[in-house]
Amino acid sequence: MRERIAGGYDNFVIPFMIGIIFLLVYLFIGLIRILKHVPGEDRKRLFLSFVNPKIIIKDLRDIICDCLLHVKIFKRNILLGYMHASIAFGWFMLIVIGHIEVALFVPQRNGSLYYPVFYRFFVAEQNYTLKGAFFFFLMDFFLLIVLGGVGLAMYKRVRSIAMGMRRTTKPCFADRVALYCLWSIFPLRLLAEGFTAGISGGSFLTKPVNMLFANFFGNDLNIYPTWWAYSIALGLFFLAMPFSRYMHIPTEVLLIVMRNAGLKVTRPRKGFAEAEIYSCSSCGICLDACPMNVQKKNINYSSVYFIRFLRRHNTRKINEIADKCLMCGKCVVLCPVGVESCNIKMAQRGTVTEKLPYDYSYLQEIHAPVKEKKEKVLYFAGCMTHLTPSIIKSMQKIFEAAGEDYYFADSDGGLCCGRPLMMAGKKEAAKELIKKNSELFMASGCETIVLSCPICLRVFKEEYRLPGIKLLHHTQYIDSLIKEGRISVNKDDTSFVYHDPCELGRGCKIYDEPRNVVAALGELRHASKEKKESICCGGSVGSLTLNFDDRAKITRESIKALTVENPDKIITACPLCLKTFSDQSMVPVNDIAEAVAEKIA
Amino acid sequence: MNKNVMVIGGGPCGLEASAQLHKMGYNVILIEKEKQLGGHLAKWDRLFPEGIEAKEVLQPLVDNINGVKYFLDTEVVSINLLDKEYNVILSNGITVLSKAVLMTSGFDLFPAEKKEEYGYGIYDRVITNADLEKFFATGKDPRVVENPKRIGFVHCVGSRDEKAGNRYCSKVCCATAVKQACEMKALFPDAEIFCFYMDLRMFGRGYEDMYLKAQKDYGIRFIRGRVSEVSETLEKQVLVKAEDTLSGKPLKVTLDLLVLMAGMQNAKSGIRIGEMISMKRSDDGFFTTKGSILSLQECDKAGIFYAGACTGPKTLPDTLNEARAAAVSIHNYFNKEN
Amino acid sequence: MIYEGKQKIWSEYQKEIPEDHYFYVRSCIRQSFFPASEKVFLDITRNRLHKDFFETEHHTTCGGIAYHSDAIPQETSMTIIARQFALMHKYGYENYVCSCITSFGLYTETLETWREFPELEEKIKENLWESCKLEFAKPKYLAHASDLIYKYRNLIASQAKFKLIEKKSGRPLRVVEHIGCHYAKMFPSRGVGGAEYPYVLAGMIEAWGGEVIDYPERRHCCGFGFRQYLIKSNRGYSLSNTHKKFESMEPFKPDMIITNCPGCPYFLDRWQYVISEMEGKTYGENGHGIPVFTYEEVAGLVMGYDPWDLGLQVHQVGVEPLLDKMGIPYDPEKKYKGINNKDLGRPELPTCACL
Amino acid sequence: MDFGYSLSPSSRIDLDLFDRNRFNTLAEIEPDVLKCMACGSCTATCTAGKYAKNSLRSAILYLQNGQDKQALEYLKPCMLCGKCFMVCPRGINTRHLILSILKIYNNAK
Repeated sequence: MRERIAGGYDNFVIPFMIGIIFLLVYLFIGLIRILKHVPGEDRKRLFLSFVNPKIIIKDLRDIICDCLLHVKIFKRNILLGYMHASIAFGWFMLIVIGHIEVALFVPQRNGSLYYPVFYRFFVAEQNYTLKGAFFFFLMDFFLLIVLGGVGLAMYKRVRSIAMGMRRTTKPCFADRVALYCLWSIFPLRLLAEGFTAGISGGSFLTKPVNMLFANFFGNDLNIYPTWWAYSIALGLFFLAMPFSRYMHIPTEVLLIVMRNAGLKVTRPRKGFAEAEIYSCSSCGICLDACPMNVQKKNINYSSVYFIRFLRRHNTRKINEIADKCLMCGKCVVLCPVGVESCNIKMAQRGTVTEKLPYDYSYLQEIHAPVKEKKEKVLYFAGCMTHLTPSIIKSMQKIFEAAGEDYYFADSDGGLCCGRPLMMAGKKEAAKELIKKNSELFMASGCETIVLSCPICLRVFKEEYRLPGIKLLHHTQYIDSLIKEGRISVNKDDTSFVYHDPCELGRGCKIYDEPRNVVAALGELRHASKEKKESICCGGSVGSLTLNFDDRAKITRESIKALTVENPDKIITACPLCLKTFSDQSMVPVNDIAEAVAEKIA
Repeated sequence: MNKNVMVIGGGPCGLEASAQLHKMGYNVILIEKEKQLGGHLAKWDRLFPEGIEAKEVLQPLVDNINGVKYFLDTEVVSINLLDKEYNVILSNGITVLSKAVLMTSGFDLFPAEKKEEYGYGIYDRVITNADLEKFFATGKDPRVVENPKRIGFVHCVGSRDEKAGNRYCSKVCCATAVKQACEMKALFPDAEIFCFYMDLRMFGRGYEDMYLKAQKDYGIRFIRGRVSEVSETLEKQVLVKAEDTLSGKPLKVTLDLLVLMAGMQNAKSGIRIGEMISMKRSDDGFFTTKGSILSLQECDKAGIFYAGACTGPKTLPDTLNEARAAAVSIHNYFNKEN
Repeated sequence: MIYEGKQKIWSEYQKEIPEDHYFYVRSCIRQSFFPASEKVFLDITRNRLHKDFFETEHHTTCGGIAYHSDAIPQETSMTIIARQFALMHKYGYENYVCSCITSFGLYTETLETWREFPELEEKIKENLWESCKLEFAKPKYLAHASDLIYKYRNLIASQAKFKLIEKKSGRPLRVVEHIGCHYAKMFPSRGVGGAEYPYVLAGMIEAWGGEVIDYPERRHCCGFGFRQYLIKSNRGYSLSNTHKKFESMEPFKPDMIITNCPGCPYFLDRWQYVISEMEGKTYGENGHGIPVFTYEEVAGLVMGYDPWDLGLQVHQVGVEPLLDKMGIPYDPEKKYKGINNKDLGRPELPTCACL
Repeated sequence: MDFGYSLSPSSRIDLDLFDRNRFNTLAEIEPDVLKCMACGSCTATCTAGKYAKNSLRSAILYLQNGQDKQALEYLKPCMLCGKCFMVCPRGINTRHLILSILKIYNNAK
């Protein structure tokens, strides 16, 4: 191997160099900006994570799995996963191997930005070596893989359903520019390397191409235009990247590092949130995930468009989408990048609602009741459960059957848990309620709190500090009662389907206990979408603006998904779901507590 | 024996009953004191809840009485029972011997000037529901200013009011007020419109929808409180006082137009005829029917029948149903006798 | 305003008022605050119009203030009233006329009550005999003194020296008429013109050349309200009531106010001063108040009595601008001079008075 | 001068003071506000209502009566729990309505 071009430079690298330098500067400034807007405490946490081996390993694993191999997408759809992995991993390997080649064969060019990229232009093959052939083979191999990925990507544009996506996003202008550049980069690279393969050498892909071209076009004059074109495609891609969805490629690395360091969204547009926003790849998986998509007009309220408007600073649209979202969290768990769009939306709501007046001075008048007995178990039904008294009655029956010595904390109504306020963006107001409630619970002297409302449970788990108190949803509690043999239920041949309430399933990751309980009552059937893919009932207090009719459509869709296997009964575990379903469903709907209480032996 | 049936009153009720009886083969004689048929319906512009034009309803009713003998501008001079038949002498000199007499004498609107505190006939900007209908039909009423900014509707004027002598609900005024309020809003989109009500009685099919529409689409403001007094300001506007009972506070508002929803009373002309043969009337002034559920069309005097608003406030569909029911009752009466 | 509409109502609320021969009863408040008004009434009726009006020093209060302040029970006030009627009967009169609206209302109320509950009338009859040994009688006709001035309004107009007209321009004066609440609000048929649009004062104003002002709060009480004024902690209510009336009549620019009740001229007059002290606001022209008169005072002015003989110097709001307007001559020197040129003293804070 | 008593402020509702423009702004964002028929369900079920004066029904009424400040007082104790949304017979999106009222009338006098 020797250098073919003296000085190791040619003018055609200029477009590439402009692009890559622009991109690097942009990324550097962006990084500084994000770090500047991250609260000091978080910044400290981030820097500390770089010296924590555990986190470093996690960072590396996540980057390889998520950014290169796209494991999450593989899990969703193999073809889609392969498409992403082949382009990302293949390209990554091309870059890495390019650098290795430079380091091995022309070490004097180490550190040059363009040299590894245009390696084949600058070198000439002198003699065949096994080592050289090996690298040539690797390069051609990965190029083939990438080309395969690009081919799939083009096919996906035409028929997305083949990759398991019913809907895809509408690309914006910068997206289109970057997309077409990306499509053309690797075919152009093949052309360029193919034309040059006679001189620089090549392997199973580039050599045949070279021979084919030599037969058709003859002379080597075609070398220059193709290398120029390749360089221009690369340069344009890098120039368009910051303004396109492909910004997610570099940003995702930062997001992984920051997330693993334990950072949280505090402001909707700046700091950590900015890393989240630019990590969105606009893939559109959230379009299919969003329960609002039952109506075509509401597809525009999906997270991907929310983030797109955030990038464009379109405040009116941002607020409109932020307010509309049901906060069911499905788009978050399915997002291949893991963008916490719900948190960003809550922060966005906060920009409007945090300023609004409130007056909770009455909290001072509320005191923990003086009681002689200190029950170990405290039952907190929650506001909404008071609208479904059958759940309360059933729980009382279950407590009695289990011989539990319990205290019904909000038998006469209690304070709100604060979650609805959090979801409305009023964090400061929520804190007051959280503080008061925590005080009351700590004063009760209980060891376990059993909750009937998943909305409460979630905020209790995430925001309350209740040292020494175990938090259980009543599904978990009943499950443990059955397992411990404290209650027994009569199983019969009734068939059930279980609906995962958003806040209980995706919110608190409780999927199995309710299913155990239902299985103990009868036959558990499946829904077409369940567990983390379960569809919101439509009653969510998460949405601020979704109107009654739109909600009803979601409810019907959710019921449709639940009843695919014709169960006798729909079982849910949230008072809000129960109330929402009951209004619409032809199949009887029960809370898990009701179903258990009915069959208690 | 002749098959004469005397129908007194040529409003929608008398028209429908006459047409039905005529179809059954009776010899119907219909009299009307006014110079035209149609009663109040002829003076109304549009009907709730859909806002159908009154004439669209009236015209078929009038067309249907083809073949019925009717006399306009005619009143009953005397009526008495002669051996199972009523001898009716009319003001046009004709005497009719009729086995059955159907009273479809209908209602009078409560004279709004009797509610002195509302200042009807005294203040320049106070009109009644009937005046407003006339305004809708003709577009002319000097009391309706150009582009009124605020318009009020007072429900229950002369209804549910012991002081006015009428304790009963006139049934149709709530729906009429809501209908008229919407029409005024459509005419004057800049106007704010208030309805002062005690209870909103939206009992009929489509009425509640009309109410919701009035709130949602027309932005009509409903104030739960009865207007207690009305005064005139220097600018000839009317200052209205009421209690907003929902907040328990007295309330005042200055309006450019106040519409009084005059209720129903038994028609004076009907009462006059009733007195000639001592037809019983209840405390509310309307004729007493033989039964309150089973025999609503009959008088306790054999051969006298009732239909429509002379036995209490009724909506137009109710009235037309009664007209048909009365025709059947009369038919049965004839058959039983023969 | 549609005048014909009002006329229609007035025609429905006319009462037959006997021409002559009345037993006259004074008012507690008026004797104290506007003694000249009652004097002028008797002077006009007896000496100018030559009617028979009899009065006796033996009559007492009707008990109205105590009754409305919950100080005495109804039975007590009825017995007092029965005594008054008995006095009338004793002196041979059948027509009873009182100077006070509160009394008029109470007499009407009492007579109606006796009509509804004859057993109560029997009881009062006994009470009267037991306490006074007087024979029970009921008046054939009960009138308020303003009814009579209304009745004689055209007679008075025919003898008028002045009219309710601005002399300079010939413009009719804008007059607010304020009717005492107890005149017709309780029994609309007992008042001339009914309760909604009373005609008793409006008739005088029209007959004497003025223009009646109808303003939104015309029905409102003057603010006395017995318990509202008499208890100091409630007095703000009384004041606020009057304030509301003045705020409402202000845009109509009234030249004067005429009243037919003892409390009304007092409160409409004095509260103007209090409001001007508290809020710095006056409702008449040039920073003055609106002068307030009793109907007798106005009748007296029209007939040419000397303003100071009518007791106008005891008003809080100065009357001089109005006298000037009407062209009535007066001697400013004599304003605060009583009988035999005795000095009456001067108001300490004459904010609304002009001198 | 102190007389020992004073003019009492009028407790009367004066619809002539009603701020129509501001209310229209609200109704544009929240057309639901017009749908309230004052049934009182929201107030009856209110979680905060147990402890403080909190009533969306009253607040809407106060707004319509031109008493904006009082309206806010009836909404400030709200915890946005959403029970009222579940019980409203007219399907009014109560929570957002409350937020919008607070937003639009925040500087009410």
